[in-house]
Amino acid sequence: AAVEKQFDEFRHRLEESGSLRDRIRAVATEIESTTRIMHSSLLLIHQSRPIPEVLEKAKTQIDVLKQLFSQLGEIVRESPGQYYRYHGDWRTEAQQVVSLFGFMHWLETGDLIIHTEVEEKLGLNASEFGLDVEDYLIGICFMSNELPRYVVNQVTAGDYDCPRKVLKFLTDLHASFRLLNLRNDFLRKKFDGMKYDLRRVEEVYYDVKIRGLASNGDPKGDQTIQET
Amino acid sequence: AAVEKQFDEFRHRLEESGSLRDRIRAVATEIESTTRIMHSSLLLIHQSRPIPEVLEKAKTQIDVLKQLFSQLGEIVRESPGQYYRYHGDWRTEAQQVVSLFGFMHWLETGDLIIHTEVEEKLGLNASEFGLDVEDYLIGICFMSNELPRYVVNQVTAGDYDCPRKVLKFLTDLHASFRLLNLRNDFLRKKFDGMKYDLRRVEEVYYDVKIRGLASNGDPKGDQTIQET
Amino acid sequence: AAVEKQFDEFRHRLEESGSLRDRIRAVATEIESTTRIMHSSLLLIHQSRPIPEVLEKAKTQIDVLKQLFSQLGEIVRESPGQYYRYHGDWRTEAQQVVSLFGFMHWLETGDLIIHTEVEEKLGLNASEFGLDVEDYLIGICFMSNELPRYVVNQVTAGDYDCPRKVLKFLTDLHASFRLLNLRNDFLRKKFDGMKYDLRRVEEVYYDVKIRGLASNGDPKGDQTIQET
Amino acid sequence: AAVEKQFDEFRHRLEESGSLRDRIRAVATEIESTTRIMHSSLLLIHQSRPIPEVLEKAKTQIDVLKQLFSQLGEIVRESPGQYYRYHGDWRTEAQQVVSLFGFMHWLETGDLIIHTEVEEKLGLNASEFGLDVEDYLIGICFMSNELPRYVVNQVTAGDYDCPRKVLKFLTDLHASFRLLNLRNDFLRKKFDGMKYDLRRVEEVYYDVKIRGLASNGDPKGDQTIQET
Amino acid sequence: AAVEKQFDEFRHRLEESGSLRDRIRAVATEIESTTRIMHSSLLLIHQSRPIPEVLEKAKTQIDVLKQLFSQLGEIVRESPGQYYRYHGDWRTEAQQVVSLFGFMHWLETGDLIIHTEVEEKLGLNASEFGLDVEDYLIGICFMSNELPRYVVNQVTAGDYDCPRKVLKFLTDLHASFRLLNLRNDFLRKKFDGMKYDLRRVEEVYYDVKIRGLASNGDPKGDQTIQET
Amino acid sequence: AAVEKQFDEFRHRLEESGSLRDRIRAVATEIESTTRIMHSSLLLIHQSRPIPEVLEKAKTQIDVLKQLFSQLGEIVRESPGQYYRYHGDWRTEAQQVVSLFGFMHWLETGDLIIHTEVEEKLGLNASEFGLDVEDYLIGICFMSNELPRYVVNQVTAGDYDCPRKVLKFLTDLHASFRLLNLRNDFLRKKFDGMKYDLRRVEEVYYDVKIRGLASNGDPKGDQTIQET
Amino acid sequence: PRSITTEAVTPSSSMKDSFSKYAEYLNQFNDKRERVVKASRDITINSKKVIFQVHRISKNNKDEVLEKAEKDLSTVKDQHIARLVNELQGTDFWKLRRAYSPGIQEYVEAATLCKFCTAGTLLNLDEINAMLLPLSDPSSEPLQINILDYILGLADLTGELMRLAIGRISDGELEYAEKICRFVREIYRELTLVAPKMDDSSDMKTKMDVMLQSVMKIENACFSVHVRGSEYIPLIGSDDASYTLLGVPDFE
Amino acid sequence: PRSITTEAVTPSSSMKDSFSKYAEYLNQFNDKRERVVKASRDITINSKKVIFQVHRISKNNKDEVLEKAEKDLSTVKDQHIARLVNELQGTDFWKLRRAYSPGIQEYVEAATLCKFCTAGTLLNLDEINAMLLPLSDPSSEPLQINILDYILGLADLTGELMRLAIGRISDGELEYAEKICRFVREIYRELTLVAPKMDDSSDMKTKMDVMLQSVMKIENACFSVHVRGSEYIPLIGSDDASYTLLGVPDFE
Ligand SMILES: [Mn+2]
Ligand SMILES: [Mn+2]
Repeated sequence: AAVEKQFDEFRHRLEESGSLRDRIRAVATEIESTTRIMHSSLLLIHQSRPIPEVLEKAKTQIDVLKQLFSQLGEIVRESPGQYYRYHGDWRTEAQQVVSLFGFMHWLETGDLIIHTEVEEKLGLNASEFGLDVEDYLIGICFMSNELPRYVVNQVTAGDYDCPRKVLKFLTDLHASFRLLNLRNDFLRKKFDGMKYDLRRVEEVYYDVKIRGLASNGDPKGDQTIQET
Repeated sequence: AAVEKQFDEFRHRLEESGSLRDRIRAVATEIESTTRIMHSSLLLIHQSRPIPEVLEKAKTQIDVLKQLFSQLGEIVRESPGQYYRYHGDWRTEAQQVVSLFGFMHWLETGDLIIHTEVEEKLGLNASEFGLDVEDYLIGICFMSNELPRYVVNQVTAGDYDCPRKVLKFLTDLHASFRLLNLRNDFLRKKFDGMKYDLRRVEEVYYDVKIRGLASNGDPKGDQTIQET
Repeated sequence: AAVEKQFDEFRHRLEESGSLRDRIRAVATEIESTTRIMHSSLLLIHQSRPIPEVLEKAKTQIDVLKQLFSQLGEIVRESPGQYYRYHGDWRTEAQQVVSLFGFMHWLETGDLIIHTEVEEKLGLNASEFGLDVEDYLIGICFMSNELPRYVVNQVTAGDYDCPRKVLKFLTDLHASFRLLNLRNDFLRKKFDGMKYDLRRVEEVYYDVKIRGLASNGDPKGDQTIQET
Repeated sequence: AAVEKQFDEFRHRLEESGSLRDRIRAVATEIESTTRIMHSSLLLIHQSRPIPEVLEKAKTQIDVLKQLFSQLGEIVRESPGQYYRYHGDWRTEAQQVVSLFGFMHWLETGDLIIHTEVEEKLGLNASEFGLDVEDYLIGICFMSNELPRYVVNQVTAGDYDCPRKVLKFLTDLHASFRLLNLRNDFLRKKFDGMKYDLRRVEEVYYDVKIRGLASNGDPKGDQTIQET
Repeated sequence: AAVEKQFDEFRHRLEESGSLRDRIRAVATEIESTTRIMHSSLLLIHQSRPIPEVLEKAKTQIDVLKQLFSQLGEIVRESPGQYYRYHGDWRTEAQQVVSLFGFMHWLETGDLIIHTEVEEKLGLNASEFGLDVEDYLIGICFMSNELPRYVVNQVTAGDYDCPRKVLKFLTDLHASFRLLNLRNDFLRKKFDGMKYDLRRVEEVYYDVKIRGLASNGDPKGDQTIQET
Repeated sequence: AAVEKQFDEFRHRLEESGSLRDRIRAVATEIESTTRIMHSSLLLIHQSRPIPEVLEKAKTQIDVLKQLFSQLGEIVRESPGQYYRYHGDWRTEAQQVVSLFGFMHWLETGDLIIHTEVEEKLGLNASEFGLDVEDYLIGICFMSNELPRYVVNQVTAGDYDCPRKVLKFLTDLHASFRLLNLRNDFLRKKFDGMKYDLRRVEEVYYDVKIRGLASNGDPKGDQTIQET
Repeated sequence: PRSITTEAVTPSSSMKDSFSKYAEYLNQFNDKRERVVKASRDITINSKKVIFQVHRISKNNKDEVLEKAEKDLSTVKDQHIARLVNELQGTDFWKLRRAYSPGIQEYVEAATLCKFCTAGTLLNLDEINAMLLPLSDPSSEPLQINILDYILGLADLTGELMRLAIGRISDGELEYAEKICRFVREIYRELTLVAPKMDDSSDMKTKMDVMLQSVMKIENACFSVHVRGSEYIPLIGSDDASYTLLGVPDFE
Repeated sequence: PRSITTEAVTPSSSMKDSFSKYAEYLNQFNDKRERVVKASRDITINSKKVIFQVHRISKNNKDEVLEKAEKDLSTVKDQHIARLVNELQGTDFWKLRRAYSPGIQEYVEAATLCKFCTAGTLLNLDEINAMLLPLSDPSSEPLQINILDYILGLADLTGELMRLAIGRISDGELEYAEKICRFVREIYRELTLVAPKMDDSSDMKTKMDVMLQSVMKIENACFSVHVRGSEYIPLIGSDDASYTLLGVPDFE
C-alpha cells in the first residue's frame, strides 16, 4: 500500500508536469506563430520598403509576444526551480524572438541588442524567468544569417552605403563572438556560419567599392553607422 | 465455424487489397517513367533551346499521363472511400507531375498553375478522384527548386532580363505560401527550402544589376521589380 | 487573384484537416491511457487473482472506450471518405484494444473474439466507421504474446489443466492465420512471432505432462489434445 | 556517336537483365508460396497426426515445386554463366525447400536427405542448373531447428522412443557438420545454432530416461544410443 | 557412408571456394592500394601542376593494374561460369579503376572513355573476363563527382576556359545517362548525384561568364556552348 | 618535405603494424581451428566415452596450441609494449583455449584450473606475453556453460554420482566469482549465465536425489570429488 | 598600399563588455559541468560496488554482507554525493541534470536494492531524499533526487532483483525468490501507468521491455522449481510435508 | 528439516585465494581507468580553450594571441598530461588507450594548430613526443603519443584550419588563406594513402570525408575571392598593381 501510494503520487505529479508541458507547448506554438507574422512583415525589407514602415508593422507584435512570455513565465513559475526542465520546449521560439528583435534593433539603431535589452522588451526578469544566455547567442547568429540577403537586396535597390555599415557591424559582432570559449556544438556550428555571412557582405562591399558606388571610399575608423 | 468463416473472409479481403495495391504500383511505375521522359525533354531548357520547341516535345507526354491517371482513378474507385488507404503508393509520382506541369505553365504564361488547372490537364474530377492539396503544394515547391538553375543558365546565355522576372514570380509565390499555416511536416520542410531558391535568384539579379547588365542598364535607383 | 484565392482556400482546408487531426490525436491519447489502465488491471491475472474479479475491474473501462470510439467516429465522419487518411493516427491504439478485448474474451469463454464482436463492443458500425481487418489481426497477435506468461504463472499457481487448453486454442489460432496470404509486412512479422508463443506453450504442456501433472494424471498415451 | 552507340547498347542490356530478374523474382515468389502450403501441411505433425497422412498431403506440392524450379532453370539458362548473378534472388526459397524435403525424408526413412537427392526431387541437373551446396547445408540447419519441437510434442503425445531416435540422428548430423571448415558467415551461424537443438533433444531424452519412460524402461546403464 | 562421403566432398568444395575467395580478396586489396596511389598522384591536378606531368606519374600504375586484373581473371576462370558468384568481392575496386581511367582519359583527350577502352587498357577480354557494364557506369559517375572541384581550382589558377569545356562534357554525359532506364538501385542514386555536379559547374561557368572572364571575353549574347 | 618524410614514415609504420596484425590473425585462425578439433574430441564425453580416452585424444592438441602461442608471443614481442594494441585479434581464441583447458583439467582433477596453470600449459610468461585476467575469467564462464549438458548426458548414461560432484564444483566457482567487482559488461553477462548453469545442475541433482539414484544422499562437506 | 577591409579587429567597447560577461558565464558554467560529470562517474562506480557486495549474500551470511553494503552505501553518499551537492548548490538542478543523472540513477539502484534486502520493502523517494538533506547547506535549496531519476533507477533495480532471485533459488530460498517475484511484479505493474508520463518516455519504454523480461525470467525459474518439486511427493511418498524442493524455512 | 542443496557458500580456500587476487587486480585496474578518463576530459576541455584562443587572431594581434595560446598549451601539458603520464606509468599504454585517446587527440589538434600559426609548418609526432619526455619518470618507459591518435588529431586539425582560412580571408589575408589551402591539401593527400592502413579505418573514413569537405570549402572561398578580384583592374584601371582584392602585404 505504501508502494501503491507512492506510485499514485508519482503518477499525479507526472500528470501535473505533463499538463504543465502541454500548456507550455501551447504558448510556445502561439509564440512561434506570432514570430512568423513578425518575420513575414520584416521580409518586406528585402523588397526595399522604407524601414520605418516595415518596423512599425513588425512592432505591433511585440506586445503580443510580451504577453505570451508573461504567460510562459507564470506557467514555469508554478514549478519553482524547474526552468531548465521545460526549457527545451520553448528555446527554439526564444531564439527566433532574439533574432527578430536583434534585426529590428539594428535596423533602428545600428547597434547590437544586448541580452538584458531583450529581456526588458519581453518583460522578463532574470532572477525569476530570464532569457538563457546561449539562446540569446544563438538568436544573434540567426540574425547574422539575414544580413547578407539584406545587403544584396539593398544594393540592388540602389542603396550603396548599406554594405559598409553592415560590414562594420558584422566585423565587430564576429570579433566579439571570438571572445567566447564555445563548447556547445550547436552554438559553435551557428557561429561558424557567421563567418560565411561576413565573407558575403565583404564581397558585396568590394563590388560596390571597385565600381566607385560607395558614398565614402574610406571605411576606416568610421563611427557614423549610428548616425543613420 | 464462426472463426473459420471469419478467416476465410479475411483471406479474401486481404488478397483483394493486396492485388489492388499491386495494380496501383504498376500504374505508378509507368507514371514515373513517363515523367522521366518529360523531365528529360524539359532539361534542354538549360541549354538555351527555344522555349516553344522544348515545350512542344514535353507536351507529347501529357496525354500519356492523362491516360495513366484515368487508369489509376478507375482502380482506386473500385474501393470507394479508400482513396487515402492507397494514397502513399502514388503520391510521389503525382507531386512530380505537378512540378513538371507547373514549370511548363510558367514557361508559357509566366503564371503559377493552379490546383484545378492541374486536375483539368490530368482529366481528374475532384469529387471522385482528385489531386490532394498537399501533393499540389509539394509539387510546386519542387518546381521552385528548378528556378535558380534556370536563371543561372539563362544569364550565362545572355538573357539578362530573366532574373527580374523569376524573382518577381518567386517572391509572390513565397508570399502566398506564407499565408498557409503549415504543420511541422514534409511540406513545411520543402517550403523552408524555397527560401534558398529565392535567395539564390536575388543574388543572380544582384550580379546582373550591379554590372549594369539588367535590361534598363542602370544600376542606380531601379525600382522596377515593384512596378511590375 | 486566382492564385490568391486559391491559397486562401488552401489555408482554410489545411487548417481544417490539421485541427481534425489534432482532435483525433487527443481522443487517441485518451484511448491509449484507458487501455493502459485496463492492461494494468489485467496484469493481476498473473498473480493468480480469481478471473471474475480481474475481469470485472477491467470491464469498467469498456464503456469509457466505447464512448471514446464514438467520439472518434464522429470526428472521422466529418470528413467522409477519408477514414484511411487519418487511420495512422489511431491504429496502434485500436490494435491494443483488440488485444485486450481478445484476452478478456478468451478468459471468459475460451474462444477467440471475432472481428464483429470487437466492433459491437466498441459500438462501431462497419459501414460508417469500422475496425480495419489488419488492425484486428495485429491485435490478436499481441494477445497471443501474453499467453505463454499466463500459462507459466497458472501452472506455478497449481492450475495444471491450463496448458492443454491454451495449447489447443493457440494451435487453432495459428492454423487460422496460416490460411491468410500475408504480404511481407508488419502483420507478417507479428504472425511469425506467434510461432514462438506456440512453441513455449508446448514446452510448458510437456513439462506438466511428463510429470503426470496434467488433469488426467497419466503421462502415458494421452491423446486428449486431439480429442477436443 | 561511339558514345551514343555504346549507351544504346547498355540500355538494351540493362533492360534485359532487369526483366530477367523480374521473372526470376516472380517464380521465386511462387516457390515461396508453395513452400508455405507445404509447411502448413507438415505442421500437423506436431499435433500427432499419423506420419503417412501428413506426408501424403505435403507431397502433393513436390510436383508444383519441380515445375517451378524447371521454369527457374530455363530463365537462368537464358543468361549462361550468370547463375550466381541472380542467385541471391531465389536462394532463401531454395533453402526452405531443402529444409522441408529434408524433414519429410527423415520422417519417412530416418535418414538425412543428401544433396543429389534434393536435386533429383526437384529435377535439377547439377551441370546446368543445380542446387548450391551452401544452400543445401543451410536448409539442413533449418530442418534441425524443427526437431526439438517435434520431440517435445511426440513425448507429450506418448511416443517415448522418439527422443532416442532424434538424438542419434542429430548427433550424427552435428558430427558431420563439424567436419566442414566453415568460414565466419551465415552458414557458420546457423550451424552454431544446431548445438542448441542438440542440447534440447538431449534434455528431453534425459527427462524420459530418468522417469523410466524410455522404451526399455530402465534408466540405469542404458547405452543404447551408441548401439543403434 | 553416403552421408560421410557427401560431407567429405562438401568440405572439399567449400574449402576450394573459400580459398578462391581469399585469393580474389588478396588481389582486390592490391588493386585498391594501387588505385589509391594513382588517385593520390592525380590529386596534384588540383594544385595546378601541369597535366602531362600529373598524368605521367599516374600512368606508371596502369601496368600494375593490368597485371593485377590479369591475375584476377586467371583466378576467376578457374571456376568457370561463376564470375558473378565472386563479383561482389572486387566490384568496388573495378569502379574506382574506371573512375580514374575516365578522369585521366578526359584530361588527355576531352572525351569520355568508353567501356571497351577500359577493358583494353586493363587487358580484359569481354568474352572471358570482362568489365561489368554497371561497374563501368558507376565508375563514370564517380569521375563526374571530381569535376566541380577541378573546375573551381582551375579557375582560381587562371584557366578561364575550363568551365565551358567541362560544362559541355558533363551536359553531354548527363544526357547520355538519361537514355538509360535505371532501376531504383545504387547506380540510379549515383546518377541522381551527377545532377549536382552539373549544377555546380554551371554556377562556376556563370561566375566566370558574368565577369567577362570566359575566353571570348564578352559576357553578352555568347552562345558558344551550343556551337561546339 | 619534412611533412612528406613524416608521412612516409607513418605509412611505413602502419604497413608494418598492418602486416603484424595479418600474421597475428593467421596464427589466431590456426588456434581457432585447433581448438575446434580439440572441442570436437571433447564432445565425445557427451556420448559417454570413457574420460581417459577422450582426454588423451584432446591432449594431442596441447602441444600444437603451445607452439602456436609461442609463435603469437614472438610476433607480439616484435612490437614491445603493444600487447593490448593487438589483443582484440586473439582474445576470443584465448578464451576458448581457457574454456577447453579448464574443462579437461576439471575432468581429470575435479579442480578449477588457475590462471597461472593455463599460462604454464601454454608456455606463456606473464612478464612478457601473458594471459589477460579477463580472458581467463571469460573462458571459465564458457567452461561452466558446458557443465549442465555434461551432467544431463552423464545421468542419461547412468552415472548418478556426477550431478553431486558438478554441483559442488559449480557452487564453489559461483561463490568465487561473486568476490569480483565486475565492470566489463561482457564478463558480467557471462557470469549471469553461470547462475543458470548452476540452477540446471541443481535440478538434475534434485531429479536424481528424489528417485534415490544418488549414490550418497548427503552432499554436505563432501570433499571426495578429487577421489574419482 | 591601401586595404579595403576594415581595420576594426577590436569590437566596440560596449559590445566587448557585454561579451566578456557572456564569456565568463560560459567558462564558469562549463567548468562546473565538468566537475559534476566527474562526481557522477564516482557515484556510479562506487554504487556498482555496493550492488556487487549485495550479490554476495547467501543463506548464512546475510547480516554481515548487508551490513557492509549499507556502510559502503553511506560512504558513497557522504563522500561523492556530498561533492555533487556542493557543486550544484544554488543552481537550477535541471540545467545540469544530464551531467549527473547517470550517477544518481545508479545510486538509487544501489540504495533500493539494499533496502529491499534488509527490510523487504521499497525505499521511497522521500526516504532517500530525507537522507540527502543533511548534505545540503541549510541556507540554500537542498539537492533532491527528482522523480524521473528515481524511476529510471528503479527500472534498473529489477534487473538486479532478477539476478538475486536466480541466486536465491540456487541457495534453496524459494520463498525469498517468490517474494522478489511479487515485489518486482508490483513495481512493473505500477510503472506501466507511470512510464508513459515520463519526460522522455522513449528511454523508459526500452527499460519497461527489459523489466518485463526480468519478471518473466523470475516467473520461469519459479515455475521450473514448482513443477520439479511436484514430483517429490508421489515418488518418495515421504511424510515430511515440509520437505519441499528447495525449502527455506530459515528465511525470515 | 533437511535441505538438499549444498551449504558450501564459501568456496574452497585455494579457489578463494586465486579469486581474491583476481578481484584485487580488477578493482585496482578499474579505479585507474576512472582516473585516466578524468584526466583525459580535462585535457580535452583545456585543449579546446587553446584552439579558441588561436581563433582570436586577427591581422594585428597575432603575436600576443599566439603567445597566450602557446602558454596555455604548455599548461595543459604540465598539468593535465602530466597527470595522465603519472597514472599510466608502468602500464601498457595500449590497454587504456580508449580511456585517454579523446584527450590526446584534442591535444594534438591544439598543438599542431599553434605550431602552424606560429611557424607555418606541421608539428611532427616526434616533436610532440620529445616535449612529453620530461614528464615521465626516467626509470620507466615514457608515455609517447601513438601514430593513430596523432593522425586522428591531425584529421580534426583540418576543420580548425578551414575556420581559420575563412577568417583570414575576411581579414584580407588572402595569401595566408592560400597557404592554409596548400597545407591542408597536402595533409589530405598524404592521409589518403595512410588512412586505409589505420587500425580502425572506418572512423578514419568518415574523417577523410569531412576533411575533403573542409578542403573544398577553402578552395571555394579562394575561388570566390579570385573571380571577384578579377573585376578590379578592367573597371578601375588603377596603376596600383598591388591593390588586389584583399591584399595583405603585411602578412609575413
Ligand atoms: Mn544494474
Ligand atoms: Mn576541433
